[in-house]
Amino acid sequence: MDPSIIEFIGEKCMISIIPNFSNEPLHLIYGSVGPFRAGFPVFVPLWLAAHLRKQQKCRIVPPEWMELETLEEIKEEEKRSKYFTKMPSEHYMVVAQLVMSTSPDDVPRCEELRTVIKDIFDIRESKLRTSIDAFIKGEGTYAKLDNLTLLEIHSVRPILPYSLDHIARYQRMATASQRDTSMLGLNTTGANSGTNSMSNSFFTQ
Amino acid sequence: MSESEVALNDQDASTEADLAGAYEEDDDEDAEPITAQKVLEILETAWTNEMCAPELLQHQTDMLELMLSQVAHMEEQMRDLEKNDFRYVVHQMELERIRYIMTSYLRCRLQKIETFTQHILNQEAAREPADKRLSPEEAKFAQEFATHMDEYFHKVATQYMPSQQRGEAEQRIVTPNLMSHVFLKANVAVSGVIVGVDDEEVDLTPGSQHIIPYQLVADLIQKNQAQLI
Amino acid sequence: MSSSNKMFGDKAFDLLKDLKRSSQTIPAFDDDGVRQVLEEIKAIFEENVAQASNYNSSGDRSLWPLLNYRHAALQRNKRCLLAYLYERMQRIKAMRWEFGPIVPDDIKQSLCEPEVQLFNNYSKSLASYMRSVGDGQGIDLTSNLRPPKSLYIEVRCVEDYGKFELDDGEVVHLKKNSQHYMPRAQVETLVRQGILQHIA
Amino acid sequence: MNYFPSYYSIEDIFVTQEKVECKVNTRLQRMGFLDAGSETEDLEPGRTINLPLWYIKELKVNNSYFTIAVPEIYKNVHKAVCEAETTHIELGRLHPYFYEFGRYLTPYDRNHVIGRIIFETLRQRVRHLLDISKNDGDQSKPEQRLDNIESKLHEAGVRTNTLYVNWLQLRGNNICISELVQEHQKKRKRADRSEDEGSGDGGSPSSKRITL
Repeated sequence: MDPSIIEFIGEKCMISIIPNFSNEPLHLIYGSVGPFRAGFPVFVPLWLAAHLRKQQKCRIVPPEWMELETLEEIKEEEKRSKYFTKMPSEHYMVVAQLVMSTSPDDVPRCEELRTVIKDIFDIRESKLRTSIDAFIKGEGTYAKLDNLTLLEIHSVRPILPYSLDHIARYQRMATASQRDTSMLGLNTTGANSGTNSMSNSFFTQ
Repeated sequence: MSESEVALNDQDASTEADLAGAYEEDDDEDAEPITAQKVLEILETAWTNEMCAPELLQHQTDMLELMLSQVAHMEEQMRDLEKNDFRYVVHQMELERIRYIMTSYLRCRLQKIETFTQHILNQEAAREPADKRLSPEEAKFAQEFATHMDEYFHKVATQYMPSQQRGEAEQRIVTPNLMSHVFLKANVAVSGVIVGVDDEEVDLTPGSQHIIPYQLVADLIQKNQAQLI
Repeated sequence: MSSSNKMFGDKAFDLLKDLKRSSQTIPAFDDDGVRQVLEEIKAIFEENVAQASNYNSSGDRSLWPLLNYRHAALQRNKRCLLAYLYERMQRIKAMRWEFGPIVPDDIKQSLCEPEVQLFNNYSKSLASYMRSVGDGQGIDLTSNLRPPKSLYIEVRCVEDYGKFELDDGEVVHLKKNSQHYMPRAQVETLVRQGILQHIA
Repeated sequence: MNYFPSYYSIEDIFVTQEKVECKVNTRLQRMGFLDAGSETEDLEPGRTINLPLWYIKELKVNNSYFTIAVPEIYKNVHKAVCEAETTHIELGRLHPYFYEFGRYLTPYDRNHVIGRIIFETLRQRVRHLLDISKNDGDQSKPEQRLDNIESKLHEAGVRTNTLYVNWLQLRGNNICISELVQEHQKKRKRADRSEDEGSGDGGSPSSKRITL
């Protein structure tokens, strides 16, 4: 899944806006939204908030974690901890990206926030790198990835799972050849793993 | 409120009702009727699972039909609304999102059907009607696709070749790598999941995330105890 | 053994090598190449049959390894040839999704007759599948290819296209370099076909 | 989709086109043509010849016809593997299909080393692949540095990286022209240009196609 799909999924999470118009509640398929009362905050999906903000129909209320002090703390904690710490939102990067690009002036000290969030993302990316290394060295075929958000997981995709697939294939090959030296198949689960021996198979009319 | 606005609003409220009605007879009486929201949720999970799974998963024809009729119903509702009417724009945006999920989901399945055609057809033949992976429409397409491919191969080459050997047909079947590594998220607690080639076991806590060969968790996904991310 | 026994399979492999190296949408169908490979397969097969019958009658096993090798060469030729067709089929299918149901003439010239039929069969089968989805309600899988961002997009016309009618009946004149603010879903195909360019 | 060899995979056909060094053990009647270095009608025992993998892999591992020689490249890498120093080996130069070719030869290796070598080599190099796909500063041509499997993984890494860089910089969510249509248009422009210059056969290589 490339980032635009992860953004599409992340856009579903709710965010508070302050509309400058009023309207009855809307019964969308995924659920109801509103009622909208000018000047009063209301929760809407992020994709709708971004659209309304671009049309200057509302102001976006940044989520409570999107402020400098909280983010600095998260950054320090992330630096300190060997493991991935829990992020304030499952889609913190998508929310940050959308809110700050659609309505920078709704977000106090927006530029500073942008850098802190990017730092947090970079710290976690390099932590992901080193944990991958340990994981591969440990000959594991399984690993826990708690607290990693979707966007971070997909930043090493498909190269990580593809590499693990090949490593596993060659591992199976190495152990299989230790056990028996039967004739070769294309691959153990592949089409003709049972390539029949030559002598009896050819051109039976 | 203008006449059409009234129509739209109480119409909105009724969409839940008639959708439920449409689904009543299939479900037993006590199960509360499925809401449009639930159908969308099921389709979204099926979509992400399908995109991440190496093999074709079970089809969701019923959910798809319900959602398609719900989308058509919504569009019908909005036909007489102004293009820049706030409600028209918001509903239209949501419908675009839902259309994207459905088309992306079906395209992803189609790609697997076109790549593993014979493998899927062979497995389908051995499956009970309830466990079918292909929807009726997909089954027809898969059969046609296999025929067209054979026709092409036959006309250009195989008719001029000596007859097939025993085992040659199997040799040409393209199969998925079921040991492909996938990213998994546990929906519920699952204990005693074999995770290693050496039968090492692990308990999954709800919400936990893992990277693991697909085959070891295929049934968890089918039973919705876990999903692919 | 009349025919000269050379290292079989090279011709079939070259067929595949040329196809893989060509970055074109699809290179011309190699009629001669395919025919030569089929002839080699036929020649190997006929001699193997002759040799096998003399083995059955005389029981002389001395030519067994040669028979073995020749059979492997025959299978190799088959595999290369079928892989050549399989790869071409992938590209022909891709054209349906990229160009739509009509293939540009100059590309069609690269296809042999069975390949034109393959394209048309695939296109028909895909169209009837799309119509049948959802108990006949139908869905167009060739649109909504990317996650939707905004309902309307700013586009510029790359070439004269003439009149284009929107779902609501409104008609837009698409003249070269004219710019429009149009519904994304309805113009997506025109952008992919290179008629419109998505600017904002 | 990840590379997974099947009957139709072109890479697997390329791998099995590779030659394997074999020593002939018994006289093989009328197979002299396989021995480029001699004119004899039969294949004489004791000769060392190169045979295509697509033939070798159809024979039983303990067949009496040939003894398969384990290629040097795997022995050379063995030392580096033990010292976990494989990251900077230019694998593509050793063999374009280092892993897959080695996989096929594994059963023929008496002391069962190749299987382990290719498994360990890839394991050690994946971290390196991840890093270079993020910031590929190393200018030496990739074909030398990486084998076929690795360059596929590297490409996948670079693709993801580009998508992320574009996404973080808010680029790349416009709908764009389909690649095939674009390529076709470029070819068409080249052909028209060679038509205008009246250079007949000049212009694009594919201009032998008559533009009606």
